[in-house]
Amino acid sequence: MSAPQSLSYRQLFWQVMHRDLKVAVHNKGDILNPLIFLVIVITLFPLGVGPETNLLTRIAPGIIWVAALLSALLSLERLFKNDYSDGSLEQMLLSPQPLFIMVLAKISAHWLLTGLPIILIAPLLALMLHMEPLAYPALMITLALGTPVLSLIGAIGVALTVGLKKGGVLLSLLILPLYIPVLIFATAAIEAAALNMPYSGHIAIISALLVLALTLSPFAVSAALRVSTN
Amino acid sequence: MSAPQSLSYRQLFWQVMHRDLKVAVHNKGDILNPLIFLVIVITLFPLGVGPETNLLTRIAPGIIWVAALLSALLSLERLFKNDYSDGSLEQMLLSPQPLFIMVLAKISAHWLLTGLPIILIAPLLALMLHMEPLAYPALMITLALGTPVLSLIGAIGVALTVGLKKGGVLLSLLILPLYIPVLIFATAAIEAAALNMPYSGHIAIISALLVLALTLSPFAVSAALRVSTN
Amino acid sequence: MHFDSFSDFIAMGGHAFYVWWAYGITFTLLFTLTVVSVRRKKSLLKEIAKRAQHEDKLKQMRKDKKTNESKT
Amino acid sequence: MWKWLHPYAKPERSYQLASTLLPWFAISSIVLLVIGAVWGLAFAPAELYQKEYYRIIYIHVPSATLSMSVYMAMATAVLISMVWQLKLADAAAAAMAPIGATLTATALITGAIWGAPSWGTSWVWDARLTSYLILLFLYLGVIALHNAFEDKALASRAAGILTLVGVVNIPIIKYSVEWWNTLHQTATISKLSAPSMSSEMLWPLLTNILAFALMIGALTLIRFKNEVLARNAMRPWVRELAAKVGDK
Amino acid sequence: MSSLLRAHQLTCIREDRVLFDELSFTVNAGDLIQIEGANGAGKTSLLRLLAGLSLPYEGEVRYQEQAITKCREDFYQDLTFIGHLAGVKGELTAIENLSFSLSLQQDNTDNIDNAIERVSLSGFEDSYASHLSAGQNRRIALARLWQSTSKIWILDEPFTAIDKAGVAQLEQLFLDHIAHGGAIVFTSHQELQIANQSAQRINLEDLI
Amino acid sequence: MSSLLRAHQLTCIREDRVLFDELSFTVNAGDLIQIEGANGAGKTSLLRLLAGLSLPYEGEVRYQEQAITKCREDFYQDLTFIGHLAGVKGELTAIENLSFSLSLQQDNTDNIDNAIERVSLSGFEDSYASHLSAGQNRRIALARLWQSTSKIWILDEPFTAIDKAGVAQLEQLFLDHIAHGGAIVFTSHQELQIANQSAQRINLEDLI
Ligand code: HEM
Ligand SMILES: Nc1ncnc2c1ncn2[C@@H]1O[C@H](COP(=O)(O)OP(=O)(O)OP(=O)(O)O)[C@@H](O)[C@H]1O
Ligand SMILES: Nc1ncnc2c1ncn2[C@@H]1O[C@H](COP(=O)(O)OP(=O)(O)OP(=O)(O)O)[C@@H](O)[C@H]1O
Ligand SMILES: [Mg+2]
Ligand SMILES: [Mg+2]
Repeated sequence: MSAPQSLSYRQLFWQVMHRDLKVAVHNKGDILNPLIFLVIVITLFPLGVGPETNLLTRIAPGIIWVAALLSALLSLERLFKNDYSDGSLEQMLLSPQPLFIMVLAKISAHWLLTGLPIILIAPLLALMLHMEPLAYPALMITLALGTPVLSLIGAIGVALTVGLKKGGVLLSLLILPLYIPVLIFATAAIEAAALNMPYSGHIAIISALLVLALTLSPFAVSAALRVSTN
Repeated sequence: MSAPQSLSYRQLFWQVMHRDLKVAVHNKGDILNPLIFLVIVITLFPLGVGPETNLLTRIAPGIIWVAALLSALLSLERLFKNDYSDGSLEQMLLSPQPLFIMVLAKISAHWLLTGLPIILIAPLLALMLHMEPLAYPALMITLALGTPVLSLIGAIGVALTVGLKKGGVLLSLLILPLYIPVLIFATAAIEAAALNMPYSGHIAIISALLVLALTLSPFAVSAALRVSTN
Repeated sequence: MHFDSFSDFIAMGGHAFYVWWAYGITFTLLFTLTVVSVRRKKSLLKEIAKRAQHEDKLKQMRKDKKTNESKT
Repeated sequence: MWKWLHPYAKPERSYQLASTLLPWFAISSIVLLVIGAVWGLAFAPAELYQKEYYRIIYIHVPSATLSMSVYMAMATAVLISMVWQLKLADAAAAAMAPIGATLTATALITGAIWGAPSWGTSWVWDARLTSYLILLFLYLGVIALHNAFEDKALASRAAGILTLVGVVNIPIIKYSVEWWNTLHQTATISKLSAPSMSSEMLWPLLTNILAFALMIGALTLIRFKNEVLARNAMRPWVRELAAKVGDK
Repeated sequence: MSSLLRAHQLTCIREDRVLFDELSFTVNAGDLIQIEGANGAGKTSLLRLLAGLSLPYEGEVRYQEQAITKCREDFYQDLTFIGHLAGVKGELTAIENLSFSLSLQQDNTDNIDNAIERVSLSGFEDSYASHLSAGQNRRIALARLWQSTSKIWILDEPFTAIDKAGVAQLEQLFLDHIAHGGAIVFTSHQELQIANQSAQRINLEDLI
Repeated sequence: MSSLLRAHQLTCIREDRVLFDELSFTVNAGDLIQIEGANGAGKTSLLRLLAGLSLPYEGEVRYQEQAITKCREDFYQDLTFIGHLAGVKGELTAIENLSFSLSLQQDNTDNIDNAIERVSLSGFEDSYASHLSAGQNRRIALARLWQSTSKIWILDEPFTAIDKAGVAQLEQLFLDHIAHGGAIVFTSHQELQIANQSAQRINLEDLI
């Protein structure tokens, strides 16, 4: 029924993602900053809680994950806000191309810029917090599966609030509750690993969350964008 | 030398502050949301580190203070960003009135909207984290003296980054290091109080920081604003 | 009746504080919600009436303006 | 379903229907609330392990159970509005959110008060309590979104998306007890909710649950009427109603 | 011949103020329609309704006799909309901006240099848009029109910030487009040559 | 009589491109000066230099024969600047916006209703600016001019988004202002009545 398509879905995906990455590279900081934020937050905790090794070992998984969560949250605001205020979001909504693919491309770019660096630097942070060595693989696996979920779910919240002046803090109210399951299962898995217990059950649940988010989120985001630019 | 002033400094201060509060009231959420963010962050920690009462008691002061810090950070972005992008910051710079008073008024409004609510809800959060009852007065005093410092120092960072597209995360890089002294002395004071030791030395240092920030920050912010709107 | 006397009932076996606070807060919250909901109707209708008047005023003004223009 | 609903899909008709239903719900819920409260507070027998403070159960359990039902009802309304483009379902969903939030808050507070004497602490970070706190956040998020948009129709569509996404959390709230090593809560619950619970205690509890349900119905009707008015401010029949109030 | 775009009994209400009520009109191939009205009359609101960016309180917009909500993809294949906001990213160069928006719209991406030259941005192709002036930014957005393959153009004050030479060029482009079977709906507060010659006018103030 | 404002050998360089070089001119009481030039010629850059919002590469701007960086307060007492951005807050009502910007400028805050009426916003006083159209927002910013007590007005495309009736009113206001000893420096791409009659023109393109 639709007219012949000059761009395949894959091309469209790459093009949108490429653009977002280019914008981030131009704002050089965008690439480094989520990382630096993470490092700073991780540094604040030993300062706030005190430097005892045992205590830090206990709370390390929780702190790393909470910091990852907040870092995702902080960087999420950018996801659609700039596009909204300069009018290019409007242009995307008016494109004959399927919106959910563009949305997925933008979310992927966001993950590449925020989720991936967190995974890469996590071992270092774990070292700083004296995390139990046994738990390292679990930390990496949960981050690898969990951070995409953060980007995907967060995008829904951003899309809902993009037309509003309030942004930031309303966003946290909307999506932090949805982040909690990821947080719980991820830290539970790491703690199980630290005690040398099996944690594949937790990993399975996080994977399920990822699949669910991956299939639902692009559509929820598309619908939300149409509402909030109205 | 200057022309007769139709507005006294005090009037100017009130007028600017009143305007910012009015904007916040219109965005109803603005008043409640920093609070809600705080509550949510405080909720995340027990979820991340596990529910043991002893552990929570140990880390409660650190968590509350780190959360207060992040909440201030998140809400700070709003301080000049909107004024910049709609052009009203430009108008303030072009006003014959002294800029540092307007800046001080804006910072005060920010503190009323974010710092004060934190102080008011702190006892409840402390209760949820099973904080040592002896430490409550210290918590309240450090928050009362420390949160204005957060707003004052944060404003400098915001003023420096307001003309840049990057915002959020660069900001944290600039000001979180400056927040560290406040964090260290505040949590040290609370921990001392929990052990029933004297903590007036810490309080004195925080007060000194407050006085310093109060005298220097408005001028630093004014200068920074002139640079970043160039 | 489970309690022997009214004062026993009030005392709740020494746990009056908890029981009465719980019931008190619950019913206060629910009552407040009810009152707010009921009152909302009136304020809403007032708002609507005000806006209707405002709209009439605007229409009137536009009409006046047009007649003025056609005169000149 | 559609055919049956349709006659009431006109805002004015459903407004009137709500008005006729309201007194029945209001009166019966008030009567049952009074009966339930007196029965629970004064006539139900004491409990073996817990002292008189167990009587908090008569408000804690109804608000706790029903608050989740309200969320599901809200989600259903959203779904109806999306599938059948029924704007009135949006009004119903918007009406329910604050009611659910209030009930959740009530359950939290009464639970906390109850916990003080029975567990010796009013808050523990256990599965049920924490996940229930999440439910409150979800409600607050939906309400915040409703308030954030000026246009009611848009607000409903936005809040609707969040409501549906949040449904994923409901089973997590329900089953978190099993997924997560919980502390005090489960023991207490099984003790009371086991068949061993005497019928003398069960009946007042059921009465209270019914009373709360009816009260929720009444509140929903009141708020639903307000929402219908706000969403149809342009219609002549609303204007007439408004003019009457304006004159007074 | 069937109409390209049809407004069917559109009602728009903002803040309880009726901007227009049961407005119907048809856009056929070859039409150049100027929406007129004072500030706040509802021009932008009407154009956003026509483009499907917002939903009418009542009535519907039809593309080839089908409600646009039912045939989004086909309609957007045939629509170019430029609103008050230019949709130009400051972090990208002029040419990157243009080629991205063209490929979004599935327009002709060959020969982009030509479009850049038409809007007098030669020499600025590789400047970041944030380093260009208000009018140059607007020109980046308008450059799309020279490459456009869609029939329907909806333009909200396209001449804002454009200098006189630029306005004349645009007017010529408009005439070419309608001569080739396109249709244009636009608003403008400026006095235009073409408006007097070939445009139909819809005045929103006369409607209520 | 000494000049009000003097541009002294201003040089502006952006991205290695010289926009104007050693530009000098004087603004006296009673002057109406239109800065002309194509898109990207440097009009906005010049106006921002004049207002002291950015610093020139070389040269200086003088207010009553004193560098403006040395007498900010006095200069700003006597200056009203309206740029591309309107400086209007969407969260405040029209009247709140106006009275705040007036008091910032230490202008006349009596009789604000009159200014509101002058820009045809009566009936919208209490609407939030975010609920008003592009032109109505612009009008809120312009309303200041009717209450202004400052002599020098620097206006960057003041007529953007304003309808024809509004433009005519503004032109009349300009004439009144210069007749009362004020001075106006402005830019505009539109054809204006007053420009032909009473304006001096500075064409940036002729300068290099
Ligand atoms: C802040 C504290 C508390 C919270 C948030 C809370 C939450 C809940 C929730 C959500 C339910 C409904 C479960 C369902 O319908 O599936 C519930 C039921 C119940 N709660 Fe609590 N509760 C709290 C404290 C307590 C305390 C202290 C007790 C008694 C010692 C208690 C006793 C019960 C009982 C007996 C039920 C009914 C169990 C059943 O039939 O499933 N709760 N509570
Ligand atoms: N932020 C900036 N950084 C670097 N160069 C800039 C910047 N802004 C403008 N320029 C350069 O300065 C030139 C003049 O810009 P300016 O905004 O002054 O033009 P203008 O005459 O106001 O044009 P218009 O009519 O489009 O508003 C532009 O061509 C651009 O190359
Ligand atoms: N976001 C909004 N919310 C509520 N009302 C609005 C909103 N935007 C516009 N309006 C109302 O709709 C009316 C028409 O606005 P619109 O933007 O369509 O006007 P316009 O004809 O494009 O005017 P202009 O010539 O100034 O661009 C305005 O008078 C305003 O009262
Ligand atoms: Mg418009
Ligand atoms: Mg310019």
